[in-house]
Amino acid sequence: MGAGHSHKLYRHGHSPVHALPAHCKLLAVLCFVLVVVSTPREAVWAFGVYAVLLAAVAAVARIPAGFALKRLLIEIPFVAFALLMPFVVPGERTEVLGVALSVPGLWGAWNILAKGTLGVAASVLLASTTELRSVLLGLQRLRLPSLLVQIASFMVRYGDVIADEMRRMSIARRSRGFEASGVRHWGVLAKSAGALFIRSYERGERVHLAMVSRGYTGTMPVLNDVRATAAQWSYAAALPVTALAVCLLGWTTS
Amino acid sequence: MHVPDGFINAPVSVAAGVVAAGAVAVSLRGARRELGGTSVALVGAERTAPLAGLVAAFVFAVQMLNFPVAAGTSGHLLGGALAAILVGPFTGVLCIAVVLLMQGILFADGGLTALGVNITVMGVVTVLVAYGLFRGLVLVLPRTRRSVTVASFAAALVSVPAAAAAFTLLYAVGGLTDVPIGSVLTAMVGVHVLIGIGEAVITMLTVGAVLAVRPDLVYGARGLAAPLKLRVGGELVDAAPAEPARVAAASPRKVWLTGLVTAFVLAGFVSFYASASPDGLEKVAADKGIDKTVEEHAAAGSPLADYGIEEIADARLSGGLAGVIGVGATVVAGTGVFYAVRRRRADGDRDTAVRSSV
Amino acid sequence: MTTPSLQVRGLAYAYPDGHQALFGVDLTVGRGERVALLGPNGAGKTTLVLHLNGILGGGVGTVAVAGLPVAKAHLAEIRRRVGIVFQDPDDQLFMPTVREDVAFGPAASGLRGAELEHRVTTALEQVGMASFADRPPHHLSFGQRRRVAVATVLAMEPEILVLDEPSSNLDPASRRELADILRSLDVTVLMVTHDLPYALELCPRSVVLSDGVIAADGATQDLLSDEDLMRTHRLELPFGFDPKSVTMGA
Amino acid sequence: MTTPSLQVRGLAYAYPDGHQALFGVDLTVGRGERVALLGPNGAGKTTLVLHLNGILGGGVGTVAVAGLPVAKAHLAEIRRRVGIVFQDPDDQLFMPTVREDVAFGPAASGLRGAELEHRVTTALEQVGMASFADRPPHHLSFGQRRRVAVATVLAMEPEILVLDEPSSNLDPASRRELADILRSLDVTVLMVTHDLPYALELCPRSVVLSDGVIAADGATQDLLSDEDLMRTHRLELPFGFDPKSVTMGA
Ligand SMILES: Nc1ncnc2c1ncn2[C@@H]1O[C@H](COP(=O)(O)OP(=O)(O)OP(=O)(O)O)[C@@H](O)[C@H]1O
Ligand SMILES: Nc1ncnc2c1ncn2[C@@H]1O[C@H](COP(=O)(O)OP(=O)(O)OP(=O)(O)O)[C@@H](O)[C@H]1O
Ligand SMILES: [Mg+2]
Ligand SMILES: [Mg+2]
Repeated sequence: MGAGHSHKLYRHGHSPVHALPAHCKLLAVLCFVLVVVSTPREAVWAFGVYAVLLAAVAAVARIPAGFALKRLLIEIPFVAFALLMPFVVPGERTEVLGVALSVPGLWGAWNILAKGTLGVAASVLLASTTELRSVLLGLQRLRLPSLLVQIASFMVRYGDVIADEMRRMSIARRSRGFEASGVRHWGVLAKSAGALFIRSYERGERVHLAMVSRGYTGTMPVLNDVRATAAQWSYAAALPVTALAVCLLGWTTS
Repeated sequence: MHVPDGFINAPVSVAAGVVAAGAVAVSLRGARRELGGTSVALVGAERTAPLAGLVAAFVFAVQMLNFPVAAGTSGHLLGGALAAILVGPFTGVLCIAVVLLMQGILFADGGLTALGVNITVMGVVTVLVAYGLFRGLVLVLPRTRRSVTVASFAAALVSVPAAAAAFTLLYAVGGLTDVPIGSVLTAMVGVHVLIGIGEAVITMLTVGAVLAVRPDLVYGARGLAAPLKLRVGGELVDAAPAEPARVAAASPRKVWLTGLVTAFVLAGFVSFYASASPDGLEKVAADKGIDKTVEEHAAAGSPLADYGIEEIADARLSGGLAGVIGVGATVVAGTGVFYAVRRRRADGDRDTAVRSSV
Repeated sequence: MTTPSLQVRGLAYAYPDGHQALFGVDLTVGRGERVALLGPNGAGKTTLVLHLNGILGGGVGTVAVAGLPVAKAHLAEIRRRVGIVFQDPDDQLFMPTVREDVAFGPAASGLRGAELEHRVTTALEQVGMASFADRPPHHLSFGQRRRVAVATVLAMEPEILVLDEPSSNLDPASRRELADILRSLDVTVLMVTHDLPYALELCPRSVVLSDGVIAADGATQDLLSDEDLMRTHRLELPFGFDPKSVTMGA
Repeated sequence: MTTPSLQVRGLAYAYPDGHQALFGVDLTVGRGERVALLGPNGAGKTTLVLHLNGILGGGVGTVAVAGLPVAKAHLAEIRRRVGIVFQDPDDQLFMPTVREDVAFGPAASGLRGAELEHRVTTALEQVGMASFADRPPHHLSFGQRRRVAVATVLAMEPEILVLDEPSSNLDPASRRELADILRSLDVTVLMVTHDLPYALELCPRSVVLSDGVIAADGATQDLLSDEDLMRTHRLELPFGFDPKSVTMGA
């Protein structure tokens, strides 16, 4: 339920980026990432410009660099994959610090790292400047099927129910002298997973019944609807449009 | 396995996006039917969203459960099998799609342009494979609760390497760099068989636990629940009409046999992918594969049930490293299940405990 | 005779796991009555309550609210008329802030703007939680959550109020204040409680539910003075309390 | 002087969202004492209770249990000694069946076989839930869950028993039976309750917590007769109850 308010990634603030309606931001990020993905990898400088663009947005939104960088860690598994590429990909070799590396492999690794990182960074900026509920409203405004939006909003709400049940179960276990300290205790934990599902499910069922009792008929009453002004749209468009210009330049120069 | 932006080329991303969108569209319609009327009467279609959201939240939660796999890697639950068995394949696809969407937006986990790829691989493929295999097994096995848990174990186990194989396939076609696909496939499937064991254990335990106390909540086991009886003034009355079913404990021998059969099925399935030579994975073939998935969706209804089976039927039982790992793992796991069942039996008195833990 | 507010006929119900909780319950509550529903733990009180607005159903028997049978066609109408305070406040509260939670019911029935605001404020003031309006409900103490749960239902201004142990976990002053609120409202009240003096204070009539059937129905004072009845249904007056010493509140 | 069972010194605590609940609490409970912890909703009673076995911590001040400071190094030992019955039974029960839930605590402390079996059966019989041993706890009525929650703690045979509103949602007979059990045990008891007659019946000494500080500490009968004190802390004796008419139970 608290998650209905905000989420772990959200950083409260009052910057112009925070103030933009969520659907503008969602669309802007999507377009930006599309542009990034379709930039030729050989246009190395273009990716540098993209990074500068994102840094500018982060500055406007007053998101500290450390915060944003930490969130980039989510990418690690694919970084590992990318780092392997120069070694395993067949093709022309080149000597770097005495190690023979594959040229297409290096390009591949660069491609994944650059585009992936920019994509992650853009999403991180979106997530840290947009409240969860606005994200949901934004998705709705973007005409995502309403059933999907509803499932998503219930997921958010029940995410809390489940986290709550998990916390309760863990406190209950600990106060009766149980500490999960090793493989020996996997049995207990695994059993808890099943119990967790039923508990959360039944709790969710009861919460749903409570909503139904208070007149819920399948749609949440929307109390404050946000419409974006033309100014807000153009403001949001700044990022993807600049990126597009860079991208086109990238195609012509490479 | 959340694919980031820029990993798969544009045409394949778009194709996967189309597949994903089609699957979601079909599922939106199917889900209303699946979640419509279950245990609580008088509450109808407005249940769809809350209950699907609940399962999505659960999948979200268990996806954060990382468990260590061999050699420093760790895997997390995909949840496709679990969702499909608990709420049905259509709702299952919706749940996973929503989870991936929110992970992409909120946690930057998986690229926004790769959403189609992610939904196809982790949502559509896992759900289809898992539910197909699950239905198939439930149909051939005796109609008991234990068969359901065993079938969910097998379904979850297979769904993970299947997703890995599907991912490799997409990468082979749409990867932006040529890598030796054969070894990638072997590595991916091999690792994911191990991850699959974790997935299978958790899926089985969860399904088993739910089955023990709320059998009506397990979509894949509908019709297994005994009809509700009400005592009114000394007479027994049916609460609501339900199909009659026989619920009896399976013998440990059967469980073990099931394990073995599953192992072979699995072997066939995995080696089918593992032995496919990299050259064989040409664009055309893969495009065909994608077309096929689309067709399956258009035909939606019951063919889901046959999908997995069909694939198994023409699978070649040939070698391949991943296949060997798969068989070995499954036999070990199956035997483990067998011993666990037998030991708990010997312990005696706690039949419910057995049900909830096996 | 006017149509009764609540009319239950031969209601039997089993939970999905096969456990039967109600075995044929008959109960009629007239318009404007205040009735206490007493009975031991596990008697089926909560199960009965959950039938009164169609949250549970699918068993045998019929339930009618203000003459309307509880069936799919009338559910929306019935849920506007019957307000239920659940036994567990955690089941009742689901919005991110107290204010939104209290606003949910009235908003779902179409109220907006200043009128909605007014309803929310009034309800929160009645239970003394107005200063908590912007806190998340699950960060409150148990008793505070109970009070908010009561407010969510008061805000809907239902004509039939069903409360499942509303006084448990309330501090003594809040308990009395709740009694005052209930007495001041001109609505039908069905209240489940284990607090017999509270029942006596508030409800002229009581019904005893035991093992899924109605075991007694009559004036609260008479029931509480019937020692045999009380003993068989695990009802006992607390230490230091004498029902005869008390004259009924209006 | 023997070491006191519970010793709290200058305890202050704020929840992670910044809301401060305790503002310097001092409390000493001697070995074998039975003390009632009274106070209005939101006073901080539950918060205090959760400090007594280290579930909450990280604020200012110290807590010691039987002379052991509540700190990481002693947590296992302390949790064996202090048994807490939570205000919400759903916080307490987590295993798939009632039997396993009651067995969990003793099993975690190493008990096995017949002895474990005996503990579980005894505890369930004490609260009258023996016939429910194989049911899942979350399929019980609220009052039944409360009773099982009490059993899970009794089964651990702690030397200090802390109960957070154990009598709420219990039917009157169970309430009295619980009082009998508590009286029969030779342990230190700290009991949070809003049921003042119950506190008077069971606990010779009471402590009033209000707004996060101890507002009064003394003989229960004296506190309950102090009308000013009672009124300022939202404590009121129920309708029809006279504390003077009552002689204290042992
Ligand atoms: N979800 C459930 N599934 C199965 N059985 C249940 C469920 N909830 C309650 N029961 C059983 O149904 C019976 C009636 O329960 P109910 O909750 O109606 O009791 P109650 O009268 O409200 O009791 P209490 O005073 O403890 O709240 C009990 O025996 C209980 O064990
Ligand atoms: N998880 C939480 N996060 C933030 N604040 C909390 C949380 N839990 C309780 N509080 C606040 O701390 C204060 C004390 O709460 P506590 O639960 O200790 O009260 P209590 O004395 O047990 O009340 P009750 O009689 O209602 O159970 C209250 O003002 C409450 O709003
Ligand atoms: Mg109840
Ligand atoms: Mg409390």
